[in-house]
Amino acid sequence: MSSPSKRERDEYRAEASAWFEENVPAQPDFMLPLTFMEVGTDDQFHFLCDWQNRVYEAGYLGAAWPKEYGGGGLDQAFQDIATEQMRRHGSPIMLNTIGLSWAGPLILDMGTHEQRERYIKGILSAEDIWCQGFSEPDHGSDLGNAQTRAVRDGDEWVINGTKIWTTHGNYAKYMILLARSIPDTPNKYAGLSFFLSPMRVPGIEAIPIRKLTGEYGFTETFFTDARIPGDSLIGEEGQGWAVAMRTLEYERSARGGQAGGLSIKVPDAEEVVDLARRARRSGRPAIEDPVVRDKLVELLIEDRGLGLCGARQRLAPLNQERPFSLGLSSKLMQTEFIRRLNEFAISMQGARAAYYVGDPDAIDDGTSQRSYLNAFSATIGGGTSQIQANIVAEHVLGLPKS
Amino acid sequence: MSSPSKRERDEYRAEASAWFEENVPAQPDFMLPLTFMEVGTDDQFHFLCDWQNRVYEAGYLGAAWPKEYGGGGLDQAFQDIATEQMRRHGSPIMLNTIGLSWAGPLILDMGTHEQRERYIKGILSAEDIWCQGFSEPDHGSDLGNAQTRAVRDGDEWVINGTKIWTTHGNYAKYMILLARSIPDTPNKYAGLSFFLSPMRVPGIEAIPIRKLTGEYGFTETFFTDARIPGDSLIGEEGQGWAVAMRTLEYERSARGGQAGGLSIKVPDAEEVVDLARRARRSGRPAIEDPVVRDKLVELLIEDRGLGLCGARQRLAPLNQERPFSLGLSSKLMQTEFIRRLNEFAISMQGARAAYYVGDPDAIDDGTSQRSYLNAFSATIGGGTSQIQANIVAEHVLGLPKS
Amino acid sequence: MSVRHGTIGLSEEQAALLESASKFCRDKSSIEAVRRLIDDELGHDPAVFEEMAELGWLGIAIPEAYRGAGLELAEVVPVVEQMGRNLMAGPFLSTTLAAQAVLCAGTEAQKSQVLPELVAGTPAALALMEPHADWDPKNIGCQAVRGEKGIELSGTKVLVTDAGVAKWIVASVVYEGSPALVLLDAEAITACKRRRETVVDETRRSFQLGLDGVSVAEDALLDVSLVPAALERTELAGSLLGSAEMCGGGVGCIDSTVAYLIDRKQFGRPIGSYQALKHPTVDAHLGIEQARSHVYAAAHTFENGREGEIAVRMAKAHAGPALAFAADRAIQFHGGFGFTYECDAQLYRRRALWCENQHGDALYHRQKLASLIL
Amino acid sequence: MSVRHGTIGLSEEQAALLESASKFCRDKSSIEAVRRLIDDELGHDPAVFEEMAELGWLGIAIPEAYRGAGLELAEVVPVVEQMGRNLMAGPFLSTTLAAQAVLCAGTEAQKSQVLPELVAGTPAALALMEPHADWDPKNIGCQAVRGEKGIELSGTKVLVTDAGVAKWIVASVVYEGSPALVLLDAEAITACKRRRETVVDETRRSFQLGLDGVSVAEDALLDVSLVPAALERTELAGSLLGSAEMCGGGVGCIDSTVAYLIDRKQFGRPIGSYQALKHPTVDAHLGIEQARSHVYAAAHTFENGREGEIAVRMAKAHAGPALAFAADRAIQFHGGFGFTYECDAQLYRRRALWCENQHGDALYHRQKLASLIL
Repeated sequence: MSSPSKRERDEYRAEASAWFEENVPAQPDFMLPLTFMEVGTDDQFHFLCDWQNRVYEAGYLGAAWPKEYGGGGLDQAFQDIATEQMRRHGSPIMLNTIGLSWAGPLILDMGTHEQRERYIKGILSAEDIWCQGFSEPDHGSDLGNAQTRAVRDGDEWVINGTKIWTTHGNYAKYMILLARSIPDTPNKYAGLSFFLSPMRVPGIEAIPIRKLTGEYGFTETFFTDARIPGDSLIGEEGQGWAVAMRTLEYERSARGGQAGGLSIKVPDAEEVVDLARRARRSGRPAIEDPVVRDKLVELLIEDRGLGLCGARQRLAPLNQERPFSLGLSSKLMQTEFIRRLNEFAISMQGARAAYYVGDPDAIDDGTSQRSYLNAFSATIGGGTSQIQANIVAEHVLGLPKS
Repeated sequence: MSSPSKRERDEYRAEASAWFEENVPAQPDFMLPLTFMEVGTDDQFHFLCDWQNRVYEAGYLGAAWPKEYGGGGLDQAFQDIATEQMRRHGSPIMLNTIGLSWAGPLILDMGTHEQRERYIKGILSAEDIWCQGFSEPDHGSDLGNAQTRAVRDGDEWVINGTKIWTTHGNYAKYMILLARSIPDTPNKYAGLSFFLSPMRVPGIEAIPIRKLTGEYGFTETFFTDARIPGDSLIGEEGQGWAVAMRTLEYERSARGGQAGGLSIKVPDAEEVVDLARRARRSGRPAIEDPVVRDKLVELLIEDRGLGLCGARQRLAPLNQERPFSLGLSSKLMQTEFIRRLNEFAISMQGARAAYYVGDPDAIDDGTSQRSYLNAFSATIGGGTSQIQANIVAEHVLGLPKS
Repeated sequence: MSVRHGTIGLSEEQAALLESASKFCRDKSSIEAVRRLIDDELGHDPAVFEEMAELGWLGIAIPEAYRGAGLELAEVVPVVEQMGRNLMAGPFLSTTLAAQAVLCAGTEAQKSQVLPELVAGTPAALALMEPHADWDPKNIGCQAVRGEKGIELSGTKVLVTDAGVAKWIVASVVYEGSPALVLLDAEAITACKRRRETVVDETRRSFQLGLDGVSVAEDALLDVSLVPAALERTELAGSLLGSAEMCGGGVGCIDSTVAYLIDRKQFGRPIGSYQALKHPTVDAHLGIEQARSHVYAAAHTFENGREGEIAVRMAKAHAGPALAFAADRAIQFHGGFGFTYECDAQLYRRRALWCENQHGDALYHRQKLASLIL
Repeated sequence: MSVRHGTIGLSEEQAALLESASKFCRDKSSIEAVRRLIDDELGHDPAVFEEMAELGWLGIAIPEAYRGAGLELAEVVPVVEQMGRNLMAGPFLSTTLAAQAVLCAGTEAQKSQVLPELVAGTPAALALMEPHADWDPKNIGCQAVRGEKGIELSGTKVLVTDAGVAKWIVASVVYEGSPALVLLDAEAITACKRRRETVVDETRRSFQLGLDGVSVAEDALLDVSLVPAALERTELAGSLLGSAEMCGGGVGCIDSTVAYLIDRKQFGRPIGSYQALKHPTVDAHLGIEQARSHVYAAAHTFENGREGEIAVRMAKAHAGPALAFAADRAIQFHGGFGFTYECDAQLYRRRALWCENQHGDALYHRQKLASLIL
């Protein structure tokens, strides 16, 4: 497939732009989540399911996935254009991100033809919501130490154990599940297997966890003699660690193949500049304070720098010596930046910084305060920033293990 | 001994003030060291020896040390007053700090009557310069792993090994020396002994080390079958670790008994404010820039805070829960602050920040630049800041070992 | 006097209060109690507040003539610090600050009437902030005009802590072109349009207060000539006590974080053995230690004019960022648990946001200091 | 165009130059060579400079009409970056910047005479800074007055890099009330009172230049109408190339630090296994990575008017603190060895101080950016 021409891309962009312009829904009378990890109410869930389905039906999701499984069969460039248009037109986020960005590409890459036929279309249409069962309560950062057991029994696997931080755990139809099928291997990684597990079977219970914001979005998921089909396995038995690592590469965008679509709306430095014009400190707009201005410029520089690091990844000669540097560090850099950016956004609001979501006098309905607290989901989830720093240290710089 | 009255203290202060006013020497035509660790030339050495001797003869050094060994026999409050007057009147630093502040109190506390008679007066008069032999080239932070050997041979000890970062190594008459006299103990600390070693014996060679500033001030000290007297030991054989730890407490001022006297002249935040008035950035005094002002205030707050932490140490009810917190952290806090303060002082100088010591156009003869580089001696020497943070974490907060 | 050097000291009364407040607050404000009161509309336990009054704590810095103990705000600091340490709720701070305003600018009649009541445990509040969000207490939009019904008020006050239970509220207004303070009694408070605000620190109860249509008698005005001093004193007293509360919070936050770092294991080791968590925790601890030193010095120097102002502003400028850092790292270092509502780290982080934005944040105080000391 | 987004790109020539410069600088500027040249009065190896001229590197951004390659400054960036990486000494940067000034504001006669010489390897320098230490190139105290001996100069220039070997120096002066640039030839340079300065980066050779009593012919003045543009271009070109040099330095600094952290053992473990050293080293690395992205973007956008200016100032504002941090931590993490002159960490730290204070430090550029983008 040759790359699309500029004209083809321009035409597609115009069409997509027109469609989103026309179809992006108005803000409902409840607050929408800013990330796919923050869906806490049924209202939010149904609204976002419906929206994802409409985007898919219009062809702007999975545009680059194979036609035979429900995708659009187009060049990746078109999906990138569609995603960019979602952002530009203020589209709500795509609910089924775990399916679209992690489970989907995995199934397309490693699944059987049957698995692809069974799962891919439902991922795109939001008919089948996916969740992820990696972390466990006693060893959040130590994935390889997963203790959830999978025991083969005839034509089924019997699952026992507990997973935690399951995004959409209470809504999902399927889970990508890392469990131990071979006990007592000398190397703890060698006993793990990876499953595409149904969620709606007896013995699986998902209990919502209340977040530090006071809202919901995750569950703790308990497996008690839950029986799942024998063909749920993806990859070989005992190869689960490799499959999980591959999944994390999708998650960190270190590997491509995602269906596309907006999954997170984070404030950027320009929005914070805009806030600085509106928020008042000491009787004048915050942006008139020279110290605030200096900090705003610093944040704009950093924001642009992070974007440029993304763009630089595609220029091989500029990444020769440590080719994985930018890929392996982007989660660390981005998530820590967002946390600091939100923290600074709060600081510009004068006494009104003390309001929270729900107060009519809160600036932007308390978005900065809530986003700051929610930002920890990204500096903690998917491997804490401290773990990320170890990864960069060891796999990019070659420093010894801690 | 009852505490001196306010009147007695005021009188003493007035006398000391008058003496220093009259006697503090003019700046010679070479640059004086700002700390006792920076003596790099014979000119500096002789000038400072002479000055220390004059201060001692006038009674303003060792004022609180016992009269019978050469001290003044006064209350500690008087020495504190004298030291404060040195600072106020811009006195050069006291050269023999290792003797005055570490070896001296150790000998007074743990030494025999003979040892006190032999060593104390020479420490005060600067006749006998002392150095310290703790660190070794291959394990700077790991003092307990010292490999320098001391073997008893008749009436003598035979020393072999290498010490590094020996301040005044090339000028000193004595060294406080940590060496291994019992090999192969199960616990590495149990084999160490502590010596008051002469330096001017065959087999000891001190080679000056060039510092990152380009100047001198330390030596690497080689022991090759050096024979020192049998009674050089202080503390029992095998108790060297405990004696060394006690010495570090003097060094960190966690334990009192020092002879007093100014040992370091570090810039304080007020001097940096003064610099901000004189240095120009973008065509106006640096102090007129709002961002610089904000940073200056921040530094003044921190500077005062560190001083207040020192003062708070003496108020027991305000240190109940973690009584060693301020004592064990003061080196870490102070030395890191000084490094940052100097770094900021450079940043206010506009293009002139690029000059260095020796250029007639360098602001304050490049003191900020040189002091910034020299500041690492304190963030590295005597246990790096990283080691200090471990100490605070483990001994103050009770966190587990790394 | 050099700008570098503060002075620090400790009275016997402070030491004694520190000891008793430490025990009292620990007993009365367990973390379970704190969380229970978050869900309680009132937000605090009136019986505990009454006990504090019985212990004399509401009269610590009130002269004996008004049934107080005749000590200084310095002696209130250990109480507030220990309340902060245990995230204790209630109108202690509001009542203390309102009392200081009355003491500073009240007429003799007002002082004689109101102060003994406050000492005895009647809750009171201060209404200074307005929608402009400016911390300068002299930036006042609310008006007081002499009219048919006495002094007629208008305008809106926001972020009035404890206005839900206060029986007296001291509100700032402009009267005849000058800043003034007016004393609202229970009746006037009832006449105000009150709305409970949603604020980031859920242990607080904060209200918007609409003054339109409310009127008070002429003798509700505090002595206009003393108002500028009272406004400044209130800002500094609020900053001092807020800093003390943050320092206490910081100690509590670090204690609970350290306990978790020792207890929680990952990769077979307690996570507190990893320097990536250990060293920033030390930084957080030392930040709070420095803040505490500033606060004790500010308490000691409080009544000392310009020196006191410098010391207080330094304390507030240091304590806010110190607690924010400690609590931010506390959330992060609790890992997944830190992201839950159940983990206490969020309580400290929300507290930090609240206190930082009462009576001026760090930048505000640094900018004031720049004018004072540079 | 959103302020958030920069654009980045890479020409084939850039990629090729990156590759060849990488090898050349590594070969010609070993750390032993760097240290040997520190002690050398001249401070660089003229044979190496000549080789660079032969490779055409001094003409990269000079039009073909003047015997250059007709590329842009973007293509000079990889060369300077690799020089920085290897702490390479010599008048390459000075000559390149002087050539840009002549190219921008020179008369046709001046360009035809001077540029081919510079392309061929004649060293040149820029004399803009004065004792006021202000980075604004329009803040000029030196005077040029028409007199008996032609254009008579007065005043003092400082921090003139490579004035010891330069055969041409472009100096800024005020002429008839306006900023002007004047071209000093070898004879005029000899007439200047030159004093070698002691600067923090010992790999540099910098000079004070006294202009009093020096005169030049009238045709030594560059086109006055083009001078303001030339001064701005010089600041931006200097900032771009200085940033590139710092990024190279950052990579070198981190590489050498990482090697030490792997090699050096304490308490029985390589010190790089301690997170207290490991994680800040990651921070330093990522700071340099971001700076590199900014520099490549600034190179790509350089000729793009206001966009170029924004990109360049961002690069300079980020690269300076990034290298300073990396080198500061490098000294610390080398422990005792880091405190010696023998350890290379100090070379990078001194380099950082030098570059940060050429053409404006981070705060200067952020303040310029504030006017441009807020």
